[in-house]
Amino acid sequence: MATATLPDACKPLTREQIAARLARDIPEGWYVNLGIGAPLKVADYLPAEREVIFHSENGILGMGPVPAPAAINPWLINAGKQYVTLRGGGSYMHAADSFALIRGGHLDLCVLGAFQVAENGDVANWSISDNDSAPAVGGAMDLAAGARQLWVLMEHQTKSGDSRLVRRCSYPLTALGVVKRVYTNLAVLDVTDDGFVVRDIVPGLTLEALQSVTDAPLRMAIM
Amino acid sequence: MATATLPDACKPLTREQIAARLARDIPEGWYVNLGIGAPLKVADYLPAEREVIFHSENGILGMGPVPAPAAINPWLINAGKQYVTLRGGGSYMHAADSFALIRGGHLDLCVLGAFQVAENGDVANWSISDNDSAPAVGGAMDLAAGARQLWVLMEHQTKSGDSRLVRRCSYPLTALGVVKRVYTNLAVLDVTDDGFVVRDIVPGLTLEALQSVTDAPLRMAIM
Amino acid sequence: MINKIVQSMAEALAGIRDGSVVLLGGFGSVGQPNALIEALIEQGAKDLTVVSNNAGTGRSGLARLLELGRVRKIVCSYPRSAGSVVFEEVYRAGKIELEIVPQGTMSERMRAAGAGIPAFYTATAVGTKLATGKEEREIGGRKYLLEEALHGDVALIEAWEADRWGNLTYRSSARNFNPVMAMAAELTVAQAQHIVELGALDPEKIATPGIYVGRVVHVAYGEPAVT
Amino acid sequence: MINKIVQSMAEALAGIRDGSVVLLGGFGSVGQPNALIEALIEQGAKDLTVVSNNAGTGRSGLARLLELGRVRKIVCSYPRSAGSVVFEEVYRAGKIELEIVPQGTMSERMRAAGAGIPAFYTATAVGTKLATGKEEREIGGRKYLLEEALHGDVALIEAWEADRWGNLTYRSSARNFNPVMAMAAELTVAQAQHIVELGALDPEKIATPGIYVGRVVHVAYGEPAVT
Repeated sequence: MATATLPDACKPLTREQIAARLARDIPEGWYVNLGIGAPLKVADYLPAEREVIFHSENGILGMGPVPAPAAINPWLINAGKQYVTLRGGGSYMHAADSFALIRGGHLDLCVLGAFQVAENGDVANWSISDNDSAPAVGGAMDLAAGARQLWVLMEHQTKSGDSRLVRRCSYPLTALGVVKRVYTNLAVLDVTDDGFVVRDIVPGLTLEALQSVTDAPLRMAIM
Repeated sequence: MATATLPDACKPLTREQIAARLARDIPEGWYVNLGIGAPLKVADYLPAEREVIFHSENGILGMGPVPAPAAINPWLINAGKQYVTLRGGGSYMHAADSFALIRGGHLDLCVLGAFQVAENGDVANWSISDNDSAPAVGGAMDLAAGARQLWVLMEHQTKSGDSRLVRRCSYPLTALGVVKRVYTNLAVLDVTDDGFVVRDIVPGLTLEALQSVTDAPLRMAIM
Repeated sequence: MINKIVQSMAEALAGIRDGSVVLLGGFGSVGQPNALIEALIEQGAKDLTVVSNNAGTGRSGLARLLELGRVRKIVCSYPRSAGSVVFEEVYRAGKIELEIVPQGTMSERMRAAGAGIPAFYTATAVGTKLATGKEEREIGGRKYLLEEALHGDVALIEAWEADRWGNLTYRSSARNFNPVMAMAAELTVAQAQHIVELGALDPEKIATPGIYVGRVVHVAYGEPAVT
Repeated sequence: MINKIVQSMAEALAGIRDGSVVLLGGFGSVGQPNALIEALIEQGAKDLTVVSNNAGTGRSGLARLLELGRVRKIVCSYPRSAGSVVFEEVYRAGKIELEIVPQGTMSERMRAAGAGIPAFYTATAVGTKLATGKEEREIGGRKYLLEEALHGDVALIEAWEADRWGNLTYRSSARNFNPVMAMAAELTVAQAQHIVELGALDPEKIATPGIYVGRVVHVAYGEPAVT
């Protein structure tokens, strides 16, 4: 188990900083679904002049930011059950149409949180044990299997210091071989045919130190 | 072949009269699709006080009658490509939604024309020869397989005097075992597990005379 | 004259039998047919199979139905959420059967039921434990699971506007599962915030045509709470 | 700024390659993208597979494309109708391949392509000659055929209103195959009678969300003729 500690000079990103880092990589014009939790923060870090269209699987395309309390529409919530808004040009759809859009490969990107990502692109994000017989899957399996690209946003390690980037997932899988990129508090990594390739790393952290807290083998990207 | 002639006293119904006879049997509240051609006339014979909701497979539910020339909406045609109207309470849908409604068994009734109906409920209405390699099927197979009830409206005999009510269809089939009732210029017949049962017969025609122009064996309904 | 509008909850739910499969609309509390669920509690049908995205929260509505032991089985994508205490109690006690279905597969299985499609293939859940017992098939080089249509005996849904033919509109994200459930059930009962004259709804805007709706009851309950 | 509105037909059809599968919207002449079909004739792509409910009438539009020998195969439900003279000529001469598909199966196969469903079962055409070569399977005591998704490389469709995100509305029965084809194609090009500001379309009324549309071109051609 990779449970080494990080060098003092290294400043891991906050969840907000991970979200901001990921937001930088979303091009204008993409259709994007942001998973419940930390991924939802990504929307806050897109520059206003870059148009990205957000989908929420409960039936919203063109979702806008959280409204001011006085401007709440009580019938308009996102998949995380938070009040949201609709941008001009947005529209509503029923559940089967919403998942047709997901399953049909029309989303450029889905960003999900995860418990584990494996070097073969497998992702586990819905259940932490085979003994948990009533886990909540929601739309995670549909999104993971359906979007053109799946990026995962998560802490690099668990609270107890275990690596979340693994050779093979030990938790129940959400989908097989679908993760294209992982954004953690320590690094940005591509999932390639040869496993994890580090694209970006926080200041003060070496590849060796990153590897020491990561189960799966890492390689540096050739820039 | 049953090509006997009819007794002089017998007055076969006109197409309009067959349509009117069929219209009598449609209860209020039914959702009905009328096939292209003679079946479309059925709508003209429903009393105004009886609400029946017509569907057209090109995406109209709640279709109304042909408009006056000055009131034509050039974007509103039925499956037979005639101008029609939309009743208050009507709505539009796309092709997949329209056929979901058909295929899902939500229509109470579909009325189609046919070349042949067999005593086992098979119907042939789209192609008159296996050698015709480019026949036009349109929505006939979907409607025949999908509606809760299929009634056929047709002449009892071909122009050359052959019976259209047969033991087994010789023309390419549209659907198997789906016809529930047949309205012809000579009679109204139910299709039962025991074959054709005559419910109604035009004045001046005996069962024997009707049988003489019908290939399939007939029985009288016990009233 | 066709008139699907009924005047009482008793009339709205008349005939729902023990053992029915009941589809409950809504995503969280938005688009959730609360008044109909309360009426179902009153109505008394038991041994139900409930299909609902969530498994109820708090102690009222669906949670109350579970607590009363009226639900034999629940089919949902997201049973465990903040406040799903009753579900967790009855589930731990072995008093309820659970079928977890990915949300998109659940939606599509109901759309398939409504559309006369008995089964379809999907890539969702391939290789996961939710694939257990399902037929896997390779089509065009990718693996898929066979999923079957999910029919309801009754759907209880919530709408914004309704007319006497049963045409419905929804408000914002309250659309969610409601139109799909309306298609999938033998009998669909809608509670609507507003009843309008026939012809008042824009024909380009009707989200559920009346052919999918058996009964409408007027329930002007106001704003949904967020749970 | 996202702007899917293009200023010329050349731009609208740029990149359509020989051998493409082209989905053509419309039922008869209503909702038919006439200007885009004329532009496709100009554009020059050949060896096409065309999916269209009808096989063209008269000597212009799709009929002209057939006459010029640019279509290798046509997939349709209703090839032969009043005025389908060119189709009948090229078909009799053995110059075109024909796949007849029941209209509902054709619609659903395209919806399936758009919805990520590689194949589904349907009762339509069971026991008929259109079942030839298809897998038959009994589910719940009834026989069904397996039908595969029908994808397009390009869809050419007609809309009533469009905005710069590619959101579309349709007028009356001109909706027909257009929304389904928009879902099913890699690139969807819409000709729209009216271009409106972003935000001008009622979000409850958008029939095709822009995610399914790649390019929009303004063609205010007026009323469709009935053919």
